Amino acid sequence: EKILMMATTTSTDDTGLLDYLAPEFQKDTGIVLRWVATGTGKALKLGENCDADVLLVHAPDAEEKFVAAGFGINRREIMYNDFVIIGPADDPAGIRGQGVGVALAAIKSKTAVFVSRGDKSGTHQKELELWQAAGLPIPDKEAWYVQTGQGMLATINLAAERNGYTMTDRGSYIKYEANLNGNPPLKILVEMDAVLLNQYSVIAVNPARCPKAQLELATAFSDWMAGERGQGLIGGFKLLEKQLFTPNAQ
Amino acid sequence: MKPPLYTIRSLVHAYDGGPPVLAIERLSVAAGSILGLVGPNGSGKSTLLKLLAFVEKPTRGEIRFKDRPAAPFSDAVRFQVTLLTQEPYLMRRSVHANVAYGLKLRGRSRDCRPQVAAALSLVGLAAERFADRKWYQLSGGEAQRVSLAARLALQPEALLLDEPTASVDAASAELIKAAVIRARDQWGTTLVIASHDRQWLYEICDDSLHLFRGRILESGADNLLFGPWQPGPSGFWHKPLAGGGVLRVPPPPDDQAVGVLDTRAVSLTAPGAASPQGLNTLDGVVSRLVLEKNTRRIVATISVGLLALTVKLDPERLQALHLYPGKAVRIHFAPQAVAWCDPA
Amino acid sequence: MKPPLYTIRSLVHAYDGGPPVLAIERLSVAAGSILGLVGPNGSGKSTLLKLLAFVEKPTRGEIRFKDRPAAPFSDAVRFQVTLLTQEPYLMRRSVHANVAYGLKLRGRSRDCRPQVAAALSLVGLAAERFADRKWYQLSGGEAQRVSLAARLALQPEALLLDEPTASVDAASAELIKAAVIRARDQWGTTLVIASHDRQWLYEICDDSLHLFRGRILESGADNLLFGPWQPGPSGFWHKPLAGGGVLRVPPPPDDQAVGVLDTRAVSLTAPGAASPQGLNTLDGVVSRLVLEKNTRRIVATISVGLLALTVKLDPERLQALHLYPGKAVRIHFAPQAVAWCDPA
Amino acid sequence: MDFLLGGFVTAIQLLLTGDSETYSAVFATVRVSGYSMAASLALGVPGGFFLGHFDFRGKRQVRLVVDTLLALPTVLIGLLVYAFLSQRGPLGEWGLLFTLPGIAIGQTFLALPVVVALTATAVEAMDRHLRTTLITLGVSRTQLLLSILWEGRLGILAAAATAYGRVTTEVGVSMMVGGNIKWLTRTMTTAIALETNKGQFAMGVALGLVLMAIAFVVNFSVFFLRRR
Amino acid sequence: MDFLLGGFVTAIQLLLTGDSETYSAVFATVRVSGYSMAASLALGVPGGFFLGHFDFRGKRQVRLVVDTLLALPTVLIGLLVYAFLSQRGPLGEWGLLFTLPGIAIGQTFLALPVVVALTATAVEAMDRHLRTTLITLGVSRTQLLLSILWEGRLGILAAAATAYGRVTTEVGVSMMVGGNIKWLTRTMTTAIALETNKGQFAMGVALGLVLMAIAFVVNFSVFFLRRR
Ligand SMILES: Nc1ncnc2c1ncn2[C@@H]1O[C@H](COP(=O)(O)OP(=O)(O)OP(=O)(O)O)[C@@H](O)[C@H]1O
Ligand SMILES: Nc1ncnc2c1ncn2[C@@H]1O[C@H](COP(=O)(O)OP(=O)(O)OP(=O)(O)O)[C@@H](O)[C@H]1O
Ligand SMILES: [Mg+2]
Ligand SMILES: [Mg+2]
Repeated sequence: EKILMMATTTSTDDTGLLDYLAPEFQKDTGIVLRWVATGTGKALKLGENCDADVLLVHAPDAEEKFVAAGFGINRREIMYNDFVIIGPADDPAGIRGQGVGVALAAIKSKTAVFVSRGDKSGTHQKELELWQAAGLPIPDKEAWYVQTGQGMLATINLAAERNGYTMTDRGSYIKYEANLNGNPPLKILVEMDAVLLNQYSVIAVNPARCPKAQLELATAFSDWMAGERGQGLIGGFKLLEKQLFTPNAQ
Repeated sequence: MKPPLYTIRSLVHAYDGGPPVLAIERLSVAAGSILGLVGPNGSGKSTLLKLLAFVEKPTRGEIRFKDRPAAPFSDAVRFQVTLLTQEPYLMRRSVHANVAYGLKLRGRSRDCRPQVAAALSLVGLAAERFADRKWYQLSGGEAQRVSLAARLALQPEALLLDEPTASVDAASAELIKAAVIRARDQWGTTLVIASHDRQWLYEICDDSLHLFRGRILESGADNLLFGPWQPGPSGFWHKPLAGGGVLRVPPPPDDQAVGVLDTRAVSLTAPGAASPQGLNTLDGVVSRLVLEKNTRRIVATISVGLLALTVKLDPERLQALHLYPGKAVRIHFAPQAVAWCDPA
Repeated sequence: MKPPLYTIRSLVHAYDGGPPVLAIERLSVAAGSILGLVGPNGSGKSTLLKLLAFVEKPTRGEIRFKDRPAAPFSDAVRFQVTLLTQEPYLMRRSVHANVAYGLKLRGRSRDCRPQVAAALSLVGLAAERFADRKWYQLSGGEAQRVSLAARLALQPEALLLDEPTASVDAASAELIKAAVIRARDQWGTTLVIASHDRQWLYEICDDSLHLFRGRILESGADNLLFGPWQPGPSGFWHKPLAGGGVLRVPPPPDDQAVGVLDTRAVSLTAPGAASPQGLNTLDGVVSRLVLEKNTRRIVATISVGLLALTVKLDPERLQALHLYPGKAVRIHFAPQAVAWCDPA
Repeated sequence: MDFLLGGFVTAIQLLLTGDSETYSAVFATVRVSGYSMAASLALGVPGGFFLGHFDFRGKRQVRLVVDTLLALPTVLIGLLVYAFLSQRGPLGEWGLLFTLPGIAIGQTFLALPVVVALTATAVEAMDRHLRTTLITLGVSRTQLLLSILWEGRLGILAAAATAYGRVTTEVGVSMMVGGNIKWLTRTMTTAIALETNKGQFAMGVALGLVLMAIAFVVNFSVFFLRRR
Repeated sequence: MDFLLGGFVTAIQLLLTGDSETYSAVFATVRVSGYSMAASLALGVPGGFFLGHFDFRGKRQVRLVVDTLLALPTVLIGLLVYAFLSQRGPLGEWGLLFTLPGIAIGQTFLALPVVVALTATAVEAMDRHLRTTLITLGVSRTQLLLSILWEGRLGILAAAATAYGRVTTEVGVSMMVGGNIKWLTRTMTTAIALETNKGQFAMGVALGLVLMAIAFVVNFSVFFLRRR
């Protein structure tokens, strides 16, 4: 039996995407896919330590470093979803429909509660980029800036409890919406800004460093995901009638 | 006369829903008296003492202390009554801390060293040698005496002692005797003492209580006659004895019943003396003669095979019979003098 | 003659680096003998028994069993020797399980009910009434007897008993005496028995050992004379006695030293008899007379104030003096007959 | 492997340089475990005493329940406490969600079965003569409790040490109820979990060692109670 | 709040309908805790006996270390075991990473201090006359150990129950060493953590209750040992 070990981020698992893809993948290729779902940082670390054959992650900068350091090869962009900024329906900072830069500045100046993942995950790294892009210093000890160090849904829940804003990937938000039967207290306020793209990639672990890494299987997975079959399945994955991921393999 | 310190009415005690192990219809203990408790193992002595100490609650009936009811922890008895249990238990502390514990409870914590030393010396332990020892650094008898010292230090109104001399040497037993008498005379303490050492006990008691299978026997019941009994001629029942001879008794309630023989009903004669018609006649040997200090009478133990019978004599009678340990004697008593214990 | 079962050479024992509590230069225990251990509290009896049972290792010196060295758990002694400890400890099991435990260790587990019942009956407990009781459903004396039964059931080669009758009633003490003698006679068991009940002990022992402050006293050392001593005229030291009279002794090693007086050096006379020059002369009262079964001699206890002296007499001498408990007598002994114990 | 050594070095650096993030988590941990230990000992020791000392019908059944509660998952406790403290929960008014006292409440539930079960066991193992002895010396009910606990202090100490270990290493309650908010409710364990998730294994090890150092200090401070 | 009731209903449904994901996690939990309890009892009970029974120099210091190890954070153990079992670690060859036996190794380290500390306390609390009595009845060294443990079984039982509670509720080791791989190394606790992370609180509660049900069955199966 051929077993492919993958390290991935929580969002692919939490949304149920992998549970949906793995049986199809096995049907097509005979390869059993197993995965450890964890923070992007830890997923990369598992790759670095040769404890996985392939990675499915979403932190382009960190990924490039990972490949550059020789830990991984054949990085391949597979799909994306996008980030949104959500907040209480009454929107105390008045950011609804604004651009990301303006929205963040408004939150800061109104000292409205903003909840950050604070965990070096792909989402968190994206958030830090956005503060920088908006020309704002990255907050740390400010009372309105809450760093949870937790997963996405826990962070959204915390934001809801605090009546605050947060940034999330759309997939997690849809999941959150589903958990609350479609009527959550936090609503999407900022979306569809070009800077909010969230790119997922597949990277094979470098067999030159890790003799036991199964490059053959990793490549098979990568090809399958980027191929017609995988891309079609990703595009067809829906939750609450909403598409979560957009395939974009070249 | 002073009112009794304890009064007991219709007391029954059983452990955990088992059979009753103690049943006392009525009993009172006079203030300032020393009462001895005797009886075979399992006769209920310790049970009675624990009830008198209000450590356990009786299953039925009532024990009144100074004519008031009391229960474990009740303030009326907490500092007035103390019990030396049969298994002397020392807390995991030094000897000093063990003896001082009760004093501290009574608020006499301010430098109780002299009091502790005085209590230890009452039981023959030098404070310099023993006060700082740990609880486990004692011999059996020393531990027993430390426990007793911890009770004596409290100068209680009622002091209940369960086998205070069980593993204590002869010299210390004498000291304890003196301490007990002093407690009564100096502090007016009332004492109830259970002991198997009858010689020691009879030398200090004003009165003694015989327990048997949880019941009080009439006083003078030093001799217990055990079955099995067989029916015999002329309405009496029999038991053949090891060294020859036969014991005749009135019809027992059952063939394993235990008979009680009052010492006063037994008479001693020279060996070979004519035996009056109808009396039990047994030949035995004097095995010991002990002076009963209070009465100046002599307690003689006569071995008849495996049976040991106790007889009390005046010095005059003893001299007349030329008794000495080892001397053969003949015993007479009427079968009718044997009474039957209530079945337990 | 059979070789000794135990031989002890230059034995010293101390607990946890404390002072030595036992020091025995040499001692042997003959196979099949019954040895009594007497001595005041803390004299080292239990310590010696624990060493003989190979429960503790001596600090220095050696104990050989059947002329071979042995240590705790060694196979040479594991099933041959057993000790009844002073505080009888029952495991948290039924009476039956407690008595059967040792049998099971010896592989005799297959239906040991009859063996257990036999052992219980040796100590006077009916198996039907007691075998199924839990360990805590026993009176003090019953527990003690169950512990003893657990040892008797093993029919060991060496049976060491520490205060086997401490809280046992008189009838059971007689039963235990019979059981001990039977063990020796039927199984050839060697017994070492520590007890404060000298009457009971002397009735079964072939020989007895007097311990005092961890050392063996010469035999016949029933009388211990305690200080404090004061220097007096003509080279002797003195101690005034409570009831009048003075004890004269040879110069002691220190003023708290303990003297040993051989019973054989003491003579009894009628009160008021002329006192030979230079002897101690004390007036006292006979408090008890006990028959020593083996020798047929009589052990007399004489109270001189608070002092109790022991004297052994032939029946003839006793009759000549017309002794009975309560009778006044005069005692003589030479001051030189008092020997001094080694300081501990 | 190398992150183990690295972690050790980092642990010492963090402690010596007075790293403010680390110290913030240290204080949070100390405060929270202080509260929860105080509460669970105050409730659990008398409770355990009662359970161990007295005989009553159904005692063994109660023990069974307590033993089962030893296996109360921290996340479950976290969820339950969260349900009550959430804004939408019955105690939302108290504003205890995402606060240290909130975590302490959850940890108290975690420690309580440990303290009760082990105290009861310790009390049960004590010589049955102790009670009688104490009563005959004239204790009041309270003094009886205190003296028995003092005699059994080694057992209580073990109960406390075990409960402390459980409280101080749990993640579930702290995450769920505390929210792992930096500078505020981030405790040592949630910090360790975070660093590990970030792939900062050396930092995780370092914080773990710091946590053990705290435990050492705590246990050392009750060392004297072990004297016999 | 409503997720509590929902969780309760779901728990019963999961158990009755034989939900295969749940049962997979149940079996993983039972297997892993079985291994780790067996290992930690086999090592810890004799160790605790030794520590409690014998007097030796530095005994109190050893106790201090053991008590400190009670506060060994699960994530730290997870990291340590990971470091050894990782492909690049010294024991990478064994292929134990992301397997149930791998988790069990980590959990054994977690349970060991609990078993040792509590067994030692239980043995220490036993009557000092027991040892003498057993030797005089002729036990061998092994029988001495077994009999003392049997007499102190309530204490050992408490040790085992506490260790079981700790092992069965821990997340750190299972996550780090096991990887929470569905159908393979997903245990009840990692499943609960996952569901909670996904915001599926009712499911988290349900799985938590299932876990407690397992604990109840386990404790019930040793119930008879409590008879006195
Ligand atoms: N905890 C208990 N549970 C059940 N029965 C008990 C308990 N304690 C004592 N007994 C029984 O109660 C009876 C009386 O016991 P008690 O201890 O009062 O006797 P005792 O006269 O003191 O005997 P001893 O001379 O042996 O000390 C005995 O038959 C004993 O077996
Ligand atoms: N565990 C111990 N640690 C220190 N000293 C001890 C210990 N056990 C006994 N001792 C001391 O050793 C001496 C001898 O004790 P041992 O128990 O042998 O006396 P004993 O002759 O049996 O006395 P008893 O008649 O009271 O039973 C005593 O002075 C006692 O205080
Ligand atoms: Mg009794
Ligand atoms: Mg002794």
